[in-house]
Amino acid sequence: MSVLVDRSSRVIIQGMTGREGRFHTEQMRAFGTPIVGGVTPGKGGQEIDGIPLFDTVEEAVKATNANVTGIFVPPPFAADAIMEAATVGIPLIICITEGIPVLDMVRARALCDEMGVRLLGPNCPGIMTPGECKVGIIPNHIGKKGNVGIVARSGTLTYEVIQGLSQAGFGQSTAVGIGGDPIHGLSFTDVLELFATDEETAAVVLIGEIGGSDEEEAAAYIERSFHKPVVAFISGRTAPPGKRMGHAGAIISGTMGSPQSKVEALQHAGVTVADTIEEVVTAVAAHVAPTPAHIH
Amino acid sequence: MSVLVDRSSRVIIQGMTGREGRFHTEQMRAFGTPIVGGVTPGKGGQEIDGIPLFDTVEEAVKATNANVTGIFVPPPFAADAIMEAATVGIPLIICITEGIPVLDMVRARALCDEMGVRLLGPNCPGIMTPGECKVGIIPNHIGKKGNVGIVARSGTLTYEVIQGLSQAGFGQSTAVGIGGDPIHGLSFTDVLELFATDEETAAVVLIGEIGGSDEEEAAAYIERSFHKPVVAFISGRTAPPGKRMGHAGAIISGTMGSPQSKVEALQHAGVTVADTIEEVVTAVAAHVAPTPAHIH
Amino acid sequence: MKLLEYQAKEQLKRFGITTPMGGVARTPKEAADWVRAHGPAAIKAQVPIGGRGKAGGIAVVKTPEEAEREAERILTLDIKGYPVSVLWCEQAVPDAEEWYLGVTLDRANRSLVLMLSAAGGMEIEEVADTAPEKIAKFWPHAWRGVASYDARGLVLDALRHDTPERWERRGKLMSALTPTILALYAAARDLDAVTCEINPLMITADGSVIAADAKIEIDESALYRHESLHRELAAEGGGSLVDSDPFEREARKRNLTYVHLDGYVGCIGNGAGLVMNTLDLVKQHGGEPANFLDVGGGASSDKVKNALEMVLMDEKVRGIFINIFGGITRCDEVARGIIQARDELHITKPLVVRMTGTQEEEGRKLLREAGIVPGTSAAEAAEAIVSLTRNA
Amino acid sequence: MKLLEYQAKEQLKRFGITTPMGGVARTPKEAADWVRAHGPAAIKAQVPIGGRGKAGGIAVVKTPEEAEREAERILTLDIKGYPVSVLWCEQAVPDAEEWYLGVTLDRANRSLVLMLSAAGGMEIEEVADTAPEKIAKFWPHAWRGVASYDARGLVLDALRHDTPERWERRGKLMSALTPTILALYAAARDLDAVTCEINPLMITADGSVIAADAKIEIDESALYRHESLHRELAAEGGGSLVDSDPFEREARKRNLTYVHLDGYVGCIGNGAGLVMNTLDLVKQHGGEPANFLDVGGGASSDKVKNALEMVLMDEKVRGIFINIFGGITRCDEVARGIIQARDELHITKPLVVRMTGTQEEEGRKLLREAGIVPGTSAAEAAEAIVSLTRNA
Repeated sequence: MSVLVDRSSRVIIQGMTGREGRFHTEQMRAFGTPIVGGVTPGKGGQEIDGIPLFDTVEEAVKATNANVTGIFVPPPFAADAIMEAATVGIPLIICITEGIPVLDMVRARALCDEMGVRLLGPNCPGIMTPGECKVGIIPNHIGKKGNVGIVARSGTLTYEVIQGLSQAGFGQSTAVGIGGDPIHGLSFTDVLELFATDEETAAVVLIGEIGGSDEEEAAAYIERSFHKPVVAFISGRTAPPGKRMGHAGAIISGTMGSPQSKVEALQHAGVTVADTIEEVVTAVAAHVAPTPAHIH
Repeated sequence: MSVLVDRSSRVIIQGMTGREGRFHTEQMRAFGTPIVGGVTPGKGGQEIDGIPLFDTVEEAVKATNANVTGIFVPPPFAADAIMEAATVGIPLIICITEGIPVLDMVRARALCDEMGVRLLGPNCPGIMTPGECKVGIIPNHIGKKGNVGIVARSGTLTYEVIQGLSQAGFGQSTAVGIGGDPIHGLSFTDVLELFATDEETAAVVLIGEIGGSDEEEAAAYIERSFHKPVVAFISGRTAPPGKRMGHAGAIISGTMGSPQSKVEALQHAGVTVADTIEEVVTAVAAHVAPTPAHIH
Repeated sequence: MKLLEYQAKEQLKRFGITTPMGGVARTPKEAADWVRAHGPAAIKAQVPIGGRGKAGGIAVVKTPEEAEREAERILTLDIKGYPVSVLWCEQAVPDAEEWYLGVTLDRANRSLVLMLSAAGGMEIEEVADTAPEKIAKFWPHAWRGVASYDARGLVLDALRHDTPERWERRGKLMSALTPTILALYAAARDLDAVTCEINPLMITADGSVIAADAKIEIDESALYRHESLHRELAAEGGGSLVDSDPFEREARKRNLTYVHLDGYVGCIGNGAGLVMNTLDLVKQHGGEPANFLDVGGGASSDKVKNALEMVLMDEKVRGIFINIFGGITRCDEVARGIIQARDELHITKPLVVRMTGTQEEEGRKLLREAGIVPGTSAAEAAEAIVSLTRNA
Repeated sequence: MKLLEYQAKEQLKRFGITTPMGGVARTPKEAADWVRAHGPAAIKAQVPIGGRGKAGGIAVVKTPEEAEREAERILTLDIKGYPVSVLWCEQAVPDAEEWYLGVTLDRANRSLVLMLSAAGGMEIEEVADTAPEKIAKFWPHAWRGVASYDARGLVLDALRHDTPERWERRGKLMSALTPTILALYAAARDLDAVTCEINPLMITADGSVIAADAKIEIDESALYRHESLHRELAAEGGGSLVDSDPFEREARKRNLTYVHLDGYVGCIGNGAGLVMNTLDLVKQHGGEPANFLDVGGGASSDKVKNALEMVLMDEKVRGIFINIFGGITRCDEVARGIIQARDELHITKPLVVRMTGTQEEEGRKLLREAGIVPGTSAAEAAEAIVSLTRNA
């Protein structure tokens, strides 16, 4: 078991013929991800490295029965790509693209909700279930199969934690990068809910950062109804508060978003909050046993 | 029984303090319609002729449990009034206003569908169930309780038919004016479906006119599954075809909309198509008995 | 409100659609000047109706002298009732594929509909009849409108029944057409247009997309939202605001819904259905209606008077049939208008009034007191007016 | 991108919001001329930050002489790091109620949010703390936006906890405020603004609604859709594009995400989370970061070189810590940038590189060949750079 993706996933890549799309499609295949098609308007009928291309998401899904899409298209077109996938009803949409206009994302996210599909990202590293399936840009070699779930806002810190855990002998069930954009898809809480019922996940590492209130909401959820051990890390604790203009943001966010607010909320929920990535690994070790060496 | 409205309806009027709204509210009350409130922003808390006023539809519904609204607000604000009622979830919205921009109605109608509420009109005379409830502007004295259902596009021809039937001794179950605007709510077919299961309706008069394809669709429905006698009348049969510009309309409508197309479709469905209002009455007489005098 | 070609093109340009360079000319000299400044051109009559090419309303000219001569000729034309008073001088579009792109209201689907075809040009209606699969359609979501992928899907659909060569070029065609498709929808939405059409839409060898002709019709009910456009178009000569019939022109000024016909019975009523039926009744009784005039719902006495004055401008009118079934219209208000009109306009021609519905007691009383005998049956009233006017 | 007050007001005007008459002045003479032509005015420093009133950046003047004197004074000010170079001269708004109206992004609700309060003026944040019920909120539907009834509902909600006198006037207040509410939402939507704020929004006795101050911040990711606005604002003096810190100004020109800090360890990484963590690590090991610099995902070697050059402009920097965990970023690409920068910029200060992730073998090999020893553990690298720079 794992969450969101596994060896039975059928993945298409939107923007597969672009520079990043092509490179990371190769990486994903090398990882073992079942990539069943790519979408590039105008290139339908062609193949790239043996993967069939389609003009539209609709045609790709009809032909391949895909149930996951990874989006690598440039920012001006990425929200549209999400919406194209949502209208076709692909149940899991993973958008890697960074720099999508925020009001585009307000509309795209609303459409995903309306269509009842899950969105991960944008501006996220994607997802990795070691040994089974990776969609996105997490480096292939750092993961190790195991029973620690990871959910993180920052892409690069996701890698740090995966690597840190793997090197210390702790494998991962699934690592999920939810992305740092103001408007995004799955939240910490959404992913925690999935880990809650995933038999293969014994403990969860949550990597937050300053800004927003996702961490506070996750803390409330954990306190209410999450029963597995959680280790958290909040980055940006020494960063100076950003300059801001106008009052509107402050009225809305109040004291939410500060590192103190997040750390306190998590600690109050019984979460171990680590000060460094190394401490994350130590804290995980207090809850679960290292993954036996024969599993990967 | 009857369709859509009866003595148990709880009706509010949006735009009750305007000239038309106020006059016709009086008329409706004189008819016996249970008017439970009016909506005029800024006048909430006041009363007019003993009817409580509210600032918003939401407040009106909360306070009165209204389940029907009649809209008498001017055209620039009418689509908004429909949408306000739709978002509150009033199950039957009757819009009398004439001259609403058509693209406003595209959006308003879509929202009504999304919210699962029924819209009647706009640019319609409303609805009358003689002896029980009237919402709209059909003259009070012309109706008579009975078992003929009426559904019509033209307002004034609705009156003609009600009057013609009443004078000849044929009462009505419910008369429904669906309105003549290009984008409107309930169609002929929607209303026929209601009459199909209404025990008190023994026969139906359908009053169409040139343009659009509502009549053709109704004919197809009647042929497929409507089992009560239907008498139809199509107005504008001698009118010259309107001047039109561009091809787009013709591509979409083709030959739909001509009086011949409508008459033929209806006759093919077994409907008696009358040439005059008088003939409508004669044709009804062939199917149902006059309403006994003691009923009104 | 129908816009003239050049007005429509100015609007499309605002939304980012490419149109050929051109200029307005109202005299042969202005046309010659334009050609002198800009070179060879098509001189096109600006009339709000199709078929001007066949009627000689378009000339392709190379020199200023030719332009002057052709402009002079076209400015004397009357195309289907529309005298030509404005010309549009426009640079020729290089040889290109002729596509069709339009957006219009689709009543049956309660939505706008976008239509695209690679078989554009004059004969698009014929294509719709004989090869409807060549016209691709897309129904924009009422709120979400058209997304890029919708536009690309429309292009793909238009090409599915086209040549394999064009299908191979679909990547480039999608890129080329998508911005124009999105812009045309935005134009229709923001202008409250019930029709917005580009035919032909030229696609040149280098992938440029150019609107070679354009038609826009704006929803009259929404004109209040476009007052400055309305004023501007009216000020620019108002060609599009002019109806071909002088009576209809007058009626538009008076804000009346009026259609001029060939008969002699003036017809006035409240509500389009009722007026159409009034015309039908007159015909059924052997008379010929002179017009259609709907005073609409809730007409004031002034409007009724205005309507009577309008109908009487047509000297063929021998008598007037006023058919009122009051709903939102109040019979007393109408009666006052009739009486006022009769007295102030000194109407001596036969006047048959059928009046029933809201406030009918009050209205009929007013009429009777003024010496006008109101009827209640429309059929009887129709019979009366026909017998009074048939041999007048 | 933060607009200056006068730029924000020009945008709001385009959407139909009333603003006081005013003009830009860049010299004391221009301020005097404006007052000579238009009468008494407020002279306001144009800086993209709040609190200018308390900093002496606003003067109310009656005469041209006074205007000249005050303008001269204000033009010498530096308000929280922003030197004043542009003034806005504006007619005084008559005594009026001061409301607050704003729209901003609400991350938690994944939506824009409109906020309205009758308790406007300077202290609105305090109101938010102490009497949050006085700030009414409405979350526009992602596709449907704001309807008139939504706007009226917002006004009613804002008045529910206000005085009975104002509640009685709610009919007029709804009519007066609705167009401004709809316009502000349209402005935010069409300008891709993440904040669009009017404070105070003046409501005069005669019911006029006037934006007395305005703040707009446009989503940087959406600037490509507003190129002409961007250019225009930049051309107009570009006050809003100027950061208060000279290094940050330079970084903006170079298109780098850079925040200047007080320490001596230059920090570069890929991804905001990683860079923040890099700063945290430097601090934890006893060092002081000189800056935050995120080269983002998928950085090219040129960008890396550009980043190194930027960091070295700060002479307080004693050494640089480059922390790369490649995902979409490729280590070989970054390595090439580092080597190029070192060679071309002749960097002699300590350079500690931690490099792992996508293409790490290739990247590390390149570094080693160029004589740079890459680390793999961020903590060890942090320790190394701190020990190399602490006493340098």
